[in-house]
Amino acid sequence: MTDPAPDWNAMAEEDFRRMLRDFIETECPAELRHYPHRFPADVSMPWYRALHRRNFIAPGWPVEYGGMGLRPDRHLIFIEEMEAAGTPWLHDAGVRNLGPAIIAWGTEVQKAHYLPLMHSGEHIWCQGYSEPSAGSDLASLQCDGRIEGDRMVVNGQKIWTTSAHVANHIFALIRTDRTGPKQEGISFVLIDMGLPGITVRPIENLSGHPDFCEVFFDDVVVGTDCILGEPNKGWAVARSLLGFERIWAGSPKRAFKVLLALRRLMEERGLLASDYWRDRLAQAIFDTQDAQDMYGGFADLVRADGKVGVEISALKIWSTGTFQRLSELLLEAAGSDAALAGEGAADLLAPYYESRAPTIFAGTNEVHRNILARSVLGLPKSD
Amino acid sequence: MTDPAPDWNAMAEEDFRRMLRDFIETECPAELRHYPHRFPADVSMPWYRALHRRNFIAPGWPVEYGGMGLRPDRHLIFIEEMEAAGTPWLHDAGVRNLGPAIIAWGTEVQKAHYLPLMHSGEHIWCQGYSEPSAGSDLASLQCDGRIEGDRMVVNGQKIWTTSAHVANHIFALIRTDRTGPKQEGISFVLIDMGLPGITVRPIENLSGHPDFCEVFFDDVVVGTDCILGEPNKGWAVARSLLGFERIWAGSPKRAFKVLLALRRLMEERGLLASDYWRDRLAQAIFDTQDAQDMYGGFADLVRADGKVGVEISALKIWSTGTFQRLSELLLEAAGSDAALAGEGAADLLAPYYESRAPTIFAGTNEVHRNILARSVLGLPKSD
Amino acid sequence: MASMDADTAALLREAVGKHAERTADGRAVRARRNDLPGHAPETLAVMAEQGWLALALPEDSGGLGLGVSAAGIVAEGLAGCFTADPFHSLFLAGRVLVHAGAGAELLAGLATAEALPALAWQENPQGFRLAPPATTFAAGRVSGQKAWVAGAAGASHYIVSASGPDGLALVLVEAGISGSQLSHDFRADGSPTGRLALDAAPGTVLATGKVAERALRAALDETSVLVAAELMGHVDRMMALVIEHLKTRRQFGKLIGAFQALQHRAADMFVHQRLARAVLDAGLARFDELRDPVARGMQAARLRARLNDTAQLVIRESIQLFGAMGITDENDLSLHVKRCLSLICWLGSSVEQRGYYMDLAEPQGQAAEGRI
Amino acid sequence: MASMDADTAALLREAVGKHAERTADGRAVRARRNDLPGHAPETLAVMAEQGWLALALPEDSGGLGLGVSAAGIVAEGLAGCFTADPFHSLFLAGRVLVHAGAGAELLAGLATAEALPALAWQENPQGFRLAPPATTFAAGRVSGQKAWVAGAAGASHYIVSASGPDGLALVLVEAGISGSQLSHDFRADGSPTGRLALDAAPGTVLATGKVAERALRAALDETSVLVAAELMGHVDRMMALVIEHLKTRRQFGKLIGAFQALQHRAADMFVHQRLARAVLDAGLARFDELRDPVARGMQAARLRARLNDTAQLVIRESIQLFGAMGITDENDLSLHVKRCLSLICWLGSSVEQRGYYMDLAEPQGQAAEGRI
Repeated sequence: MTDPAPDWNAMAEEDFRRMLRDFIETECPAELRHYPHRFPADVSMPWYRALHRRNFIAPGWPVEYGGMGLRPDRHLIFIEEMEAAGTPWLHDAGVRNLGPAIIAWGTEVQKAHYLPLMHSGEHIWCQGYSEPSAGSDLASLQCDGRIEGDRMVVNGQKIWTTSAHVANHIFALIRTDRTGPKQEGISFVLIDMGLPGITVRPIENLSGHPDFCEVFFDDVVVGTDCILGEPNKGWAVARSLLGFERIWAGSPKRAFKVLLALRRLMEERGLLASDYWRDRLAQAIFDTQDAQDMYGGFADLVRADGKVGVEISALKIWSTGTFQRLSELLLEAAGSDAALAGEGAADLLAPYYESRAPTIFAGTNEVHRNILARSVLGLPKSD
Repeated sequence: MTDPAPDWNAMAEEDFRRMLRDFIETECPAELRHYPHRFPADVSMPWYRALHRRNFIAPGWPVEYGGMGLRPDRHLIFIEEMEAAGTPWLHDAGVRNLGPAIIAWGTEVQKAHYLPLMHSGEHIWCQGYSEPSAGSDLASLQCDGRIEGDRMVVNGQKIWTTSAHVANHIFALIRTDRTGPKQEGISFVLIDMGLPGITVRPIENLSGHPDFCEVFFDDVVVGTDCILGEPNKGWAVARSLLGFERIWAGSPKRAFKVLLALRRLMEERGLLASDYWRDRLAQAIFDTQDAQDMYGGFADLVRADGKVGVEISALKIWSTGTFQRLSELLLEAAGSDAALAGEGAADLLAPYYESRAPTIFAGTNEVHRNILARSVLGLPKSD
Repeated sequence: MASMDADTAALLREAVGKHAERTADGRAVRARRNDLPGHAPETLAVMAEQGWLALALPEDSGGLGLGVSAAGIVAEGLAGCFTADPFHSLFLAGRVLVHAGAGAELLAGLATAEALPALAWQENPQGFRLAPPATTFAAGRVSGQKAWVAGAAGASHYIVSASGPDGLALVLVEAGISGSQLSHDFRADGSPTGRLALDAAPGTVLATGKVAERALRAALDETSVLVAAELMGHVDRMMALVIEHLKTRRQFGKLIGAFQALQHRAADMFVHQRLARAVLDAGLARFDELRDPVARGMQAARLRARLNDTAQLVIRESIQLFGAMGITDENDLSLHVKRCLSLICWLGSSVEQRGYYMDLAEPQGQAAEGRI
Repeated sequence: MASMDADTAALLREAVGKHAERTADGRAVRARRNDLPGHAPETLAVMAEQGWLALALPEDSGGLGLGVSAAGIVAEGLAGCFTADPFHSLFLAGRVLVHAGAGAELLAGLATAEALPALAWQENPQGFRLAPPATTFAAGRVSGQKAWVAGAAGASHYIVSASGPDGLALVLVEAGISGSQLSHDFRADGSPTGRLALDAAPGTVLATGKVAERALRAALDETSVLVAAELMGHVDRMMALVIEHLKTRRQFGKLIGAFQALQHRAADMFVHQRLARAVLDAGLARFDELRDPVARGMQAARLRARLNDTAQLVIRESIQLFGAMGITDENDLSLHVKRCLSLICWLGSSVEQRGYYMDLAEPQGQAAEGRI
C-alpha cells in the first residue's frame, strides 16, 4: 500500500472521472478490454496488481485498509468508468464481499493477515455457500465441520462456487452444530484451498466458460482460528455480508453495459431510423436509468446509516430482470447475427447467457419476492 | 317455434354467413348496433324476439328444442357475424347456460315448461352462484334452503348476479344440507323472482352501468319441483354447466371486437404510417387470431366427444388476458382521447372497463392457474 | 428556482395531507362527476390561502420562488382526496407565463386565485411532441380549435398557442370574449376538459418565436412532472387498499394474502411502486437543479413514462387482486383508478414520452460520451 | 400438395420418434459442436431411407407429394434428438426448386440424398422481408456475398439469389467451383452456417423475375413454418424437463412444485405451450389447403411469430425454475435452449414476421370485410 490517498469523495466529479480514465488508459491493456467473461486469473493479474498498487482494488473499503473509502454514489461512478472502458472482470469475491466482513467481524490478527494478501491479489477468494440440497434454502446446509480442540475437520460438498477453479482460498459456511434450529450451528470459515482433501470440479455453464464449480471437502483439517466471528454464529456474519452482496446484486451496471452494446448495434445497423426500434431503445434506456435512480436511492440510505433495509430486494429483482430483458432485446435487434457464437465484444449471446444467473444467484428472485411479501408488505405466512 | 330449420351445419360457409348478414340487416335496428353495454331488456326485446321467431336465439341448442344445432365451429361463425354487425348483447344467461342444463338434467315437465318461455324471452334468467364469502371459493356458499315436504324456504344472499335487475327468474345454488363435505348438500334451484321476499340491489360498476346486483332472499318459498337434477346434487349440475360456461368464457369474440375498434382507430389517425404502431397492431392481431385457433381447437374437441377437458382453462386465461391487453392498447393509441368518457361505439373506455370482469368471473384466472397446475401439469398440492 | 429545505418540505407535506384527509369524501367526489367546475367550491380558496398556487411563481409576482419539487409535494398529497384539480392547470398557466417573462399582472392574480388563466395548447390527441399549431394569429385576432383545455371551466383567461407572423405566438384571450366559444368534455373521473373554438377572437401577444416555444415546452414538461407526482400518490393509495384487502379477505379457509401466487403478484407491484418512488424523488430533486432545457425534457420524459406505466400496472393488478369488488364503483379504489385513467394520457402518454426523449437524445453525441 | 391422412401421420410421427429416441445422445451432440458438417454421419442416410427428404417433393421427382404438415411432423419429432439438421436446409432448397419448376434432376437426387443443394439467399441479418439482393448475376457469372447459408457444409450445389438483367435470378452454382469460397460461422448450438463469397463464379439460371421471386418467397415461408414445428418440439421437451424438476426437487422441506407461485408460473408456461400447439396444428392444416400466396405468407408469419415467442418465454422460465441447474451446460435443457436460440432468429425473427405480415395485410381491404 503506497501513497496516502487524496479524499476521493471531495474531488469534483469530473476530475474524479478524468483521473480514473487516465489511470485506465495507462494501466489497462487494450486487449483485455470489453471481454464478456472473466479471464483466467493469470491473464487479468497485471490489471489486478495495477489496481492494487494505486489502492484502487477495494474502492469501498475504508482508507486505513488500503481502500478508497468511496461513498456509494462515488463508488457507482467508479464502476461506471470501469465498465465504460470495458476493464476486465476480476475474481474479486474477496475484496468485494469478504473484505468488508473481515473488517467488521475479524480479529486484529485476521485483519492483519488476510486483508493485505487479498488486497495484493496473492489470496484469491471464492464463496462457498450453496450445496446440492441447499440452494435457495441456504440454512439447510449440511457441509460438516467437526471441532476437535483447536482444529476443525471439514467434510462435505459445496456447489455453484463462482471462481473456485482459480481461487486459492474459500470462505465457507460450515455446519458445526446440529442440535439447534437450522439457522444456528453454522460457522463462517476461512479455508486455504491448498489443504489436502479439497477437490474442485468446474461446471460448464451455458456460455461454455466455466465460471462456477463443485468443491469437495474430504477430512480437510483447518485451525479454529480460521473461523470468522464466533463459532456457530456464522449465519450472522453471512447475513451482514448480504447487505453488501445485495447492493452489488442490484447494481444496474451489467444492464447498463448491455444498453451501450444495444445502442451501438442499433446505430451501426441504422435501426434508429425506425420508430419501432427508437421506442424499444427508449424503453431500455428508461428501464436502466430508472434502475440507476433506485440504486442511487439505496446507496444514499447506506451512506446515511450504513444499512440497507429489506426493500433492497426490489432493486435486485428490477436490475437483474432489466439485465435479462435487455440481453433479449439485443438478440432481437441483431437479427440472424443473434445465433452466432462470436468472440469478445462481438459475442451477442454472452449477455444473454450471463443475464440468466443473476436472477437465480444471491437469492433467487422468487426468494426476494417472498421477502418483499412477508417483510415489507406484511402479508401473512403462506403455509 | 316456426318452420322446420335447414341443416345449418351442412350449408356452405359463405351462404351461411350471407344468410345471417341478411337476417341482421332486416331485423336489427341500426340504433341498437355497436353499443358497448347491455341495454335494458325492453330496448333489446324486439331483437330478442326476432331471433326467437327465426329460431336463432339458441344457436347451440339441439334443433328439437328450437335451437340451430350448430357445431361449435359454425357457432363461432354465428358469433362472429353478430359481433361484426354489432348486434346488441342480450340478457341471455338463460339460453346460453341454463338451457343446456335443463336439456341435460331436467324432467320432461321442466323442459316443457321452461324451455319455450326462455326461448321466447318471457323468462329472462340470471345466475345466482356467488355470495359475499363465496367468490372464488364457490363451494363454501351459505345461502340456505330449508326443505319442508314439497316446498323449500330460501334465506340468504347472492352477489355479482349479472342482469338480476332485469331478470324475472334466477337459477341459484342453494345449500340444502349441511351435514357433509362442502361440495355436497347443494341444490340447483330455479326461482321466480316475482316471489315475495326477494329484493335486488344493483351494484354500480366501473363503467357506470349497473350490470350486476346483490339478490336477497328472505323466507322465499318455492316448490321442490323447482330443483333441477337431484336435491343436494346441484354441484354436479353446476359443474356440467361450467363446460359450456368455460368455452364461452374463453371465446375471443370480445378481444376481436376491440381489435376491430383498434384497427379502425389506427387507420383514422394515420398511425399505421408508423412501424411502431404497425408492430403493435400486428401483435394484437396475432394474439387474437391465435386465440381463435385455440378456441377452434377446443371447439373441435367438443364436437368430437361433447366434452372439454381441464386444459380449457388455458383458453380462458389467454382470451381474457388478450381482451384486457387490447383494451389497454386501444387507450394507448387514442392518446388524450383515451380519457374522455364517450358514448356508444366512441366510448374508448368501455372496452377497458368491460375487460376487467372476465379475468375475475367464471373462475378467476388465478383459480384457473391452480387447475392447470394441479390437474393438467400434475404438480403437488400446494398446501 | 430553489429547492426546499427538508423541514419546509415536511411541513408542506403535512399541510397538504391534512387538507386531503379532511376532504377525502368519496361520496362527494362521485356527486361532483360530470359537472362544472370539477372541484369542490372551497378548493381554490384553500389552495390560494395555503400558498400552494404561489409555490412556483417568482417572488416578484407574489410567489415563493420554489421549484417543481415543492409543487410535486402538493400534487402527490392531493391524490389523498382523489384529485389535485385545479392545481395542475393553474401551475401550467403560471409556468408558461413565468418562462415567457410576460403577464406579470396575471401572475400576481394567480397567486391569490383572483386570476384563473388556462393554457390552451393542444389540438390533436397525440400532440405532446409539439408541432406548429393550426390555430392562427394575425392582426390581433386568433382563430382555431383547441381541445383538452384543463381548467377551462371557470377560467378568467386563455393563453392560446397559435402560429403567427413571427412563428409561434402565445396569445392572451379573455374568457367569454366574442369570437370564443367554450364547451366541455368529461374525463373518466368526471372532471371537465374544455374545447375552445376561436373565430377571430381578439387577443394580445405574450410572447413569440423561440421565447414562446421554449416557454411552452418548459411549462408542459414541468406540469407533466407534476402529473407524475399525483400519479405516485394514487399508486401508493391503491397499493395500500389492495394490501389491506389481501390481509383481510378470506377464501378457501385462509386469508388470500397467504396465497404465495398472490404474494408474488403483490411483491412485483411493490417493485414497481418502489422503482417509481425512486425515480420520482431523484427526478424532482434533479429538476430543481438542471438548467439545460434538453436535459430537463429528457428527465421529465423518463420520469413521466415510469409513473404512467406504474400506475397502469398497479390499476390492472389491484382490480384483479380485489376480484369482483375491484370492478365496483362503490369501492374507493375506483376513484383512484378513474383519476389515473384521466391523467395517464394527458401531457404525454408513455409512447409519446419515449418518442420525445429520443427526439432530444441526439444519439451520436450522447453515445460518444459513453453515457445515455 | 395433399394432406396426409391421420393414420399415415401417426405412423410417420412414430418413425421419427423412434429415430429421435435412438439418437438422443446429449454427449454426442455436445461432441459435434463447432465442427462440420454439424450432424451425425448416419443422419442423412436415415432421412433418405425413411423417405423424409422426399415428403414434400412432387411425385414425378421421386417425391411423395405431401404437404408442409407432413414435413412439420418430421421437424417437430427431430427436436427429440436436439436438432433437425440438415432437414430444414434440404427442404428449403427442394421447395425453391419445386416452386421455380426447375432443377428436376437435382430434385431427384435430393430425394435420395445424392444431391445436397443449399439455398444461399440471405445477405443481411434482418433480410426476411426480402429486398433485391446485392449479389449480381450477369453473363453466366455470379458475384456477391451470402451468409447464414444453412446446409452449406457438405452441399453439392448452391442455389443463389441474385439481381440479374431480368430482375431476381435463382442461379445454380456448383459447390467448390472456382470463384466460390465457403467459410463457416457456428451458431449457439454449435451447428455451422455458411458464408459464401462469389467472385464471377459460373452458374446456370434456374428461374428469373416473378417466378423466381414467388418461388423464393414461398420456400422461405414454408421452411419458416418447419422451423416453427421444430420449436414446438423443443418447447414440449423443455416443459417436460421443467415439470419433472418441479416434481422432484425439494427446498424448504417440500417439493418446489408445491409452491403456488411456481405453480402459477408453470401454468402460464402451459398456457403459452397450449396456445402454440393450437396455432401450429391449425396453421399446418391450413397451410396444406391455402393456395393464395398472400394468405400463406400471413399464416406463416403469424404461426412463426407465436412459436418464436413461446420458445423464448419457455427458455426464460425453464432456466429460472431450474435454478442454478438451469444454467449449466451439463443439463440437457441447455441443448434445447441453444438449439432454440439458433433457430429463433433464422428465417424471420418475430419483429420481422410482424412487419412482413403487415406488408401483406393491405389494411384497407381486410378491414372493409370486418375481418383481419
